[in-house]
Amino acid sequence: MKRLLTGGEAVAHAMAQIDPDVVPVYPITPQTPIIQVFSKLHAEGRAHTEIVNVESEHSAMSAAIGSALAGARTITATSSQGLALMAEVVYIAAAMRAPIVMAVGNRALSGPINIHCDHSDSMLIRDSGVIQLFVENAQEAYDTMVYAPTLAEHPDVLLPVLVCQDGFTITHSAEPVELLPDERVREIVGDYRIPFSLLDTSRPTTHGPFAMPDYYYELRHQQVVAMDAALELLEADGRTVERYRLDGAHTALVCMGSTAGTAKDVVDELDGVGILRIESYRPFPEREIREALEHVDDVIVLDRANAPGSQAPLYTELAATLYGSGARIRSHVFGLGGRELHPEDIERIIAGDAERFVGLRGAACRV
Amino acid sequence: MKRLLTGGEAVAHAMAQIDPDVVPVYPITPQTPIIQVFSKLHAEGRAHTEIVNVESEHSAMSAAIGSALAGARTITATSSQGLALMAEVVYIAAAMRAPIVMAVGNRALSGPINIHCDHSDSMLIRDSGVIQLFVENAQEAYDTMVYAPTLAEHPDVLLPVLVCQDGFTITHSAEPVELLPDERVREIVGDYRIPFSLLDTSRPTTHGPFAMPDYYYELRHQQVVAMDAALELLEADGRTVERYRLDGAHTALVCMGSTAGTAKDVVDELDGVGILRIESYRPFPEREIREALEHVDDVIVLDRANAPGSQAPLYTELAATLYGSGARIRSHVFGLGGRELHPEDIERIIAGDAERFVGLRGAACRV
Amino acid sequence: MPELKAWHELPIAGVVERDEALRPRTGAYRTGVKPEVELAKCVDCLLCWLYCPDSAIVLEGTSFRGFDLDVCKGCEICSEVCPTGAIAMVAE
Amino acid sequence: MPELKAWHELPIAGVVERDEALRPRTGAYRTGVKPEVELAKCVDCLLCWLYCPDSAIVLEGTSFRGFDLDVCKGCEICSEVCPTGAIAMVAE
Amino acid sequence: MSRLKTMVRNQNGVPPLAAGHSLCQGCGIPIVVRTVLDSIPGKKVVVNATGCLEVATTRFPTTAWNVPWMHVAFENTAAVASGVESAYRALRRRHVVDEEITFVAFAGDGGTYDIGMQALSGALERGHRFVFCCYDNEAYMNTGVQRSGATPFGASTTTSPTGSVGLGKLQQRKDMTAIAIAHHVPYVAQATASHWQDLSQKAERAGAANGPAFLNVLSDCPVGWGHEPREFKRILDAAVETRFWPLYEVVDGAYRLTYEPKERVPVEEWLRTQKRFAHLLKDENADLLAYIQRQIDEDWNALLGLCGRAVAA
Amino acid sequence: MSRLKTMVRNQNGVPPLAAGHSLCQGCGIPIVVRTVLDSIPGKKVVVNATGCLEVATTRFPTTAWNVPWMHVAFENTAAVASGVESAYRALRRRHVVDEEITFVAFAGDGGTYDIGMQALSGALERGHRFVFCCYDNEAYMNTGVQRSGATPFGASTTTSPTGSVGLGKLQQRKDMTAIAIAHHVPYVAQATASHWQDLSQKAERAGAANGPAFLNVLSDCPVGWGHEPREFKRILDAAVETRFWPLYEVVDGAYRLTYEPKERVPVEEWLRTQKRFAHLLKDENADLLAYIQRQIDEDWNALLGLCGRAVAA
Amino acid sequence: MIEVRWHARAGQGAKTAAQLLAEAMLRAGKSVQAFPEYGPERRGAPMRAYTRIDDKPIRRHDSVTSPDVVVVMDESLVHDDDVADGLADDGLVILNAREAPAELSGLRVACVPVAENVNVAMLGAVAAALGEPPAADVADSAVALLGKKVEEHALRHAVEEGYACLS
Amino acid sequence: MIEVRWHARAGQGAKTAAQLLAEAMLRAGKSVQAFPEYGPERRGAPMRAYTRIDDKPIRRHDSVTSPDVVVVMDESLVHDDDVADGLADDGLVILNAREAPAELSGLRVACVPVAENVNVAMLGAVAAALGEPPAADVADSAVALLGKKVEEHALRHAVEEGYACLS
Ligand SMILES: Cc1ncc(C[n+]2csc(CCOP(=O)(O)OP(=O)(O)O)c2C)c(N)n1
Ligand SMILES: Cc1ncc(C[n+]2csc(CCOP(=O)(O)OP(=O)(O)O)c2C)c(N)n1
Ligand code: SF4
Ligand code: SF4
Ligand code: SF4
Ligand code: SF4
Ligand code: SF4
Ligand code: SF4
Ligand SMILES: [Mg+2]
Ligand SMILES: [Mg+2]
Repeated sequence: MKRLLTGGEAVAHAMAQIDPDVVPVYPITPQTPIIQVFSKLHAEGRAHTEIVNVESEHSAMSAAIGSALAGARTITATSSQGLALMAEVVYIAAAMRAPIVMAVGNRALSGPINIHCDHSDSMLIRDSGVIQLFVENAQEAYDTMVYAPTLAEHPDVLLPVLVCQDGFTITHSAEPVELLPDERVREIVGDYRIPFSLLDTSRPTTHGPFAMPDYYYELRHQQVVAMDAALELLEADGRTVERYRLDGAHTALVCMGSTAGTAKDVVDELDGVGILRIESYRPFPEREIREALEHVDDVIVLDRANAPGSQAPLYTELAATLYGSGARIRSHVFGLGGRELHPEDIERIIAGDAERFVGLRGAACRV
Repeated sequence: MKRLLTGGEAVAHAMAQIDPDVVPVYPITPQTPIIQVFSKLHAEGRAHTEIVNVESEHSAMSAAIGSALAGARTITATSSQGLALMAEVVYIAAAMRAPIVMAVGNRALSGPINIHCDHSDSMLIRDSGVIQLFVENAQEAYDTMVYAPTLAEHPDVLLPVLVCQDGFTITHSAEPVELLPDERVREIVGDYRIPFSLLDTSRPTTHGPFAMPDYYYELRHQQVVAMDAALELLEADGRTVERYRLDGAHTALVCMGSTAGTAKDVVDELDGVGILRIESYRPFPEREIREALEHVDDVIVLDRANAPGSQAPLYTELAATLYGSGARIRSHVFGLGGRELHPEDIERIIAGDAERFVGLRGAACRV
Repeated sequence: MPELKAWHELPIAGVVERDEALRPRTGAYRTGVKPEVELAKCVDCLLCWLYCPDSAIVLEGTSFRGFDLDVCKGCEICSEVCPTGAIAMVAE
Repeated sequence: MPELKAWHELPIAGVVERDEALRPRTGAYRTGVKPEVELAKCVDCLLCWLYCPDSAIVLEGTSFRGFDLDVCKGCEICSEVCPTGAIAMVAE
Repeated sequence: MSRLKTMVRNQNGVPPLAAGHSLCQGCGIPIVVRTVLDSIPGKKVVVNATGCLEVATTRFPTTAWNVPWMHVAFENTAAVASGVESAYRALRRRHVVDEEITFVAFAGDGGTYDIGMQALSGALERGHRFVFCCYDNEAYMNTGVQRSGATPFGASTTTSPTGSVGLGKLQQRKDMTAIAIAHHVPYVAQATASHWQDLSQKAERAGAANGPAFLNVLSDCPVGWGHEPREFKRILDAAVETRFWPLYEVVDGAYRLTYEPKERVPVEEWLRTQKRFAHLLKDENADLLAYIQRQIDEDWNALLGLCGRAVAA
Repeated sequence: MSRLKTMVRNQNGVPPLAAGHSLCQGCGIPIVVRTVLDSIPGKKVVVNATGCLEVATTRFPTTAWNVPWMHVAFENTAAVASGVESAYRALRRRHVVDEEITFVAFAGDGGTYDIGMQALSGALERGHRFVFCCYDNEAYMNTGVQRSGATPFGASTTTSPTGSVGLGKLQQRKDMTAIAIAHHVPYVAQATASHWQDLSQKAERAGAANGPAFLNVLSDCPVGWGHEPREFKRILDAAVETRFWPLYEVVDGAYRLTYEPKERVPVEEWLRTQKRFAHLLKDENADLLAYIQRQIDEDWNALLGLCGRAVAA
Repeated sequence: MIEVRWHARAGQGAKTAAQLLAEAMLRAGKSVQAFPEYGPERRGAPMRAYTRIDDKPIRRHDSVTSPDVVVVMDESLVHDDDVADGLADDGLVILNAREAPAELSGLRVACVPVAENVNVAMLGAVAAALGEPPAADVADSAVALLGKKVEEHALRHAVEEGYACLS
Repeated sequence: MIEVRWHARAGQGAKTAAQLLAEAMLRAGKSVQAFPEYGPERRGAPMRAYTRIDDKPIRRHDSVTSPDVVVVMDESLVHDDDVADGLADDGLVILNAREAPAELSGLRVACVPVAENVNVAMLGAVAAALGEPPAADVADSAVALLGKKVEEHALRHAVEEGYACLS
């Protein structure tokens, strides 16, 4: 039976069902409902986790690294400034190959300070080596959260996996969600295993050594390879991209997250317009994107983030991916800091009538 | 008369000549020589700055924001983990339009921990809205440092300016440097002026308010426009790109920083191969890049940074910039964590004989 | 509600100048009751002024004059702390 | 110097297993002098063992046996702390 | 009463924090802020951490602040203040600025005890001349009442909830006042909004201190504590009378109790006023209650000792 | 001598930190590390902050560590240790791990007093069961001797250099031991590498404490302090004898001096041993010297007071 | 698709009401979505929440701009917020008041004069206006969600009271 | 371009010597570059530094792989480091020793047996080997940089001593 749950609640339920060993976490809007609901379920005995209420997000990720590499399944959650504050250690988590799962409620970065959705926080760490999966709605948030440990802990992967949902739009929006039975979730995630546990005193290991130019490059490269492995698994599981009405389409909207839902309603009414929704932003599924857009003439990339002094990030990657393909490609930025994107805006974008910065008041100086 | 100075020393001398009001700073290799030499000059009475020896880089940038917006010319310096730790507030410095100058000694990000050069630290904050100027040698480091306040404090700009030099390769390498007379430097930088000083009690102002979806987008957009203004100034000052032997070239190497020097020695011996050195990485001079490479058939982008699970960042931006141009474009990653790039490597790259990850031991799994 | 402005009409970085700032009318937060004074009982002790979280007590010099109901949120603190019982909460 | 390895030959994340780790021979740090013991004077107090920063004092059980000059850096601490003057620094 | 008149005069018709903010009905924070700022004569410049106070007073394009005010982020208030104060010193030396200004930083307990602790500690070590005022409402309120280092033992919050196996927060509160004192700065005090004269005097001394000063001010939160706004004073008084929150100051290392409750009031008098403590008063939790009382008694005796006072056996 | 033999036995032929590291000739750090680890019986797991110790013991593919060891970054040692210890508790509950393990975190003064302070404070508040050992060499040595919160007043470092207008560091050192004590954890102690029995006993107590324990251990740095490696013991002894670095412990709030210098040795005896203090002994800086001595005397008296001892007037 | 907008003061339970309606509709086999608007304003400030109801899966994730039904839980909000904003042409305003104020003249307004458990009563009224779900189902949802805090019979009574006003 | 590699133990002043040579060459109108190698190793560990000298501006910024001259400031390094690594075919090794050890047989080795101010003496020897700059200029550079720490006549003497060994 479906239950009415917000994306945040759905993920918290997934966490309780996974029942991780350790959850180090720090509150921040719009992630907070996740940890609050999880804490409540925990207080009711529904999870047996060591919750570590750390004093900052930098420490949340640091504790998560320690715990994951000590041999404990570890989940955390954050948003925006939290992700920015822990950025340094997010890179290190990936490099130390700590298979942490992190629920992210995407939110605009300061400044100015704002609590609503955009994807600038995820973009900030796009080179960090962590896997980032973007979901469209609460159900997908739940499903992906249950899936995440299996990907993170896969012996060829062993990387942090971020399950990214749009702040408020998904985290705080109640929708029907079908939960799996607890046993099924335990079965899916199975036991936690890593190659070297710090607590294995019979085989003492040194984690996090110092690397000079003679070895840094090679050690770093292992992450590139792990990402490739993750991409293969995601491809096999059909979790890289969603192709919506792309068969025979001349125009494709490329986007991530909850906006895809709104866009689907729009393209259902149009001929020859489809949607390519990027589910796996990292690893970036270049090959599949190229395939999916092979016969498309017009590619419209919707970025919910910006890069002052350059082009928007998703657009830039799409252009690089499609380089030499002959398709026309357009960039639109939208929804920064929670600015709404309505179906009419999407219609205008498709029609070519929209400004580059959709919904911005005042003419953009840069075209 | 030229003096033998490392890039770090040269920048420290520029700082003493600028004699900023406040320097909040935290030590980190390879930036440290900058602040050490500056501290020594200060102890000898050559600068009259309030040096604030903060307890972390997060606080260094935070104090810099407070000081710059209180009406004091402010300079700081950092590298690598320092830049990563302050990333959250780097975004905010840009958004609050604090014209801070920051000397960066570029260094690889952990993990594993490494102290040598690559550009991953600068890449981490490429969407933050700060200006990033990359220099090739110690002389340019000095010149750019003297120039930086004028750009940062320009009324149409008012953004932080980062002067990025390759860690060790430039920061610790002694080269002949011509210093300007002190008075000339004072003249160039002039007085410090900002539109709203926090200390102006006669006109109380609220800095750093909370913005809801109704205003966040517009406030953010101001930074985009400021970046555009900076680009115009940089173009006018000839500080965006260096075109080296590009006239009539069929092949162009695109790179940043000290590597360009090594590459110049190589292409001097070749016909039809030129170099496009990006000096202004942010703002990214798209138009000039397109122009400079208009007649080039082969574009080879050298990235001293990587993005596991995607393409290298500079390559991605070049591809987006040249999208539709017809030029062939190739990506090479090199020099991570201080791995050397010798002239022979560059020759192999140009000849098409090099691996995608130049100098990596072991076959890359990803092509 | 005032018209929303375009980016170029906004002050740099959203700096708000005191003298140009909008001040929301938080009187709308009240939920049915408002404070009322019996001036005769007031001894100008200023405790209501001190404790009012919303700076809604109007003074003249150092004398109590009344409430700024545009902003008073009706929290009842003034009425609780008034030593002479001069303030009562009454239905709007 | 050992051959440098390729990325796929390295342990994941550079985790170093104790039993497979290389141990640098830091004896090369010595700058002309090395410790020498006059065993007759030694009372097995173990202070040299305790204070040697480089774990270069070789014991057998709890008795002093000698120096591991492969790693001794020649800091002279042992010779300073030896209560019986059993250790002297001598030219290499 | 003359202190109150001085405060009115200091305010000079323009409250530093004006009406028009969107803090909850009856929130204690603005009372703390105004009392502190009005007690310091002369010009003031405020730096503010992310939290209820900041979010609810500066929704663009509004502001409730009549004094210069700056917010940068959550964890760096003391660092921002360090920068502002250093700029002030540099500019005064150069005669660009010529007036006396007192710098006051406000942060919640989260922005002080937890995520803002390091920046504060660094600023105290460096000796910047500013007042750091923590309005301590004992939880992260802005994000919906999560436990902080300041949350007292046993309190229920959304991250230390009660439930079939949950008993509220299981750790003691961090003793931030003691930590500030251990920094050996010229002035440290613990105060509360309800004891306004005491708070006002402390704010004045803090502002006049020749170096960093730290004020830890207990401030109620009707929403997070679970009480009616009007109970504000009664509840904070109970915190003081039960010795849960002693009022004292440390001037250049010398401790002084600034108010002494007449008699030993059992801690229940404090706990029963708020929903967050409700479970502690249940019979099955009598041991927790006893533990809390014991802790308070011990802390009080230790404090009396530090104040050079005989301790009742 | 039996304590030393126990240590040898604890080590069991395998020093926790082995030879083959690239710390400087005569560096005091490994002495601290081995003494601490060898004094704690049973299995140990080490977490280490960035700094000389970390950088110089783990150049890939080498390691000098014979115990499980983890480094993540500079500022988060206590947070990493919190995670490891929480994992341990979770895994023990699930019987995945069944042995007793003591967790020891090592960080320099920079990684403790300054950038690592907040993570430490949070871990102390949460009550993780681990020993945090600061090897305090009074500056950022790994990056070339910059001043830290631990650098004493007057010391010359590369960021508090002497010069025509520079007099060394102008602030007092942060009193980190006092700050740790103010966290009211079960065990806090101040020690030094040269007084090994004292240090060893403290490490043993710290390891056995039922909650967080903090050790602040003065450790010399020939390079940064400016002295010959062999002078190690003489110099650290001077720190103790001049009362610059008192040896004491606080067990569940109770202070105890663990060593009392026989007589009052003037602070010059400590200062003159190191180049970083050379300028303080010049005639023109006599006032600085007097100030330093006064400060030491005051602190010592305050400490005696806390230890419940009569203070000489 | 039916879109409902709820106006209330923060703390009055509009978010809960929006969710309860969705919950009841979900039980009745509909697709639903419910979400509030968030800002820095606190207890007492005017706020909005939304419910979407449809027969096919709801995929859009933008805010509601032209509601079919507007519910106003506190009469005073008529002055403090633009409650008629974007109301669909044949839209209905359900107001907690004895009679419709002048501000709303020209609109289709139904009054629900209740004083206790306002959000639940308004919920009943909305169900009546929409013709589904049945009052009993609404009450079941309310009891399931709020039963721990409010007495069951009070909740059922509130639903009925609201329902009655519009049926 | 002439490339010189300096071998020493950390703390012996190789970085300074590399810079001094560059400084003296700069005074003589050359283009120069001087830089050390950095690692986690501390005082006492073998380390390297480099000097590049050319008539035209030096632009390359890679490390030196095939030095023309290798300077070994401490004889024992011959065992601890591969001092001949990449040495140019006609390259010269200048060694602080009485006589060349067996390890270096087959190479062109010049011995400079000095005990005091080794780095400065070796600098003098390099200048002699390169034929420029004149000993007096080298000494001036040394005095300018080190004059505060070491007595002038000692520095001049060291330069001459080194210079003499190779002239
Ligand atoms: C780095 C970072 N982490 C988390 C947040 C989210 N956040 C904003 S305010 C706040 C709680 C503030 O608590 P406190 O300091 O006690 O102030 P109060 O809300 O009680 O006024 C939190 C967790 C943030 N803004 N930045
Ligand atoms: C975020 C960050 N900032 C700065 C550094 C550079 N850094 C590494 S170690 C170190 C100094 C360490 O000092 P301390 O903790 O006292 O240890 P010591 O070097 O004295 O052993 C610094 C500044 C870093 N690694 N990370
Ligand atoms: S009711 Fe509250 S807000 Fe209104 S005047 Fe009284 S104290 Fe102020
Ligand atoms: S508290 Fe009462 S007596 Fe005092 S000023 Fe206010 S109304 Fe008058
Ligand atoms: S000289 Fe130093 S390193 Fe060598 S054995 Fe003695 S104490 Fe150890
Ligand atoms: S210190 Fe001296 S007496 Fe003691 S064990 Fe060592 S050599 Fe023997
Ligand atoms: S939540 Fe609490 S602290 Fe925040 S504004 Fe409301 S009453 Fe004040
Ligand atoms: S610099 Fe100092 S602390 Fe670091 S290894 Fe050398 S002697 Fe030890
Ligand atoms: Mg709080
Ligand atoms: Mg140190």
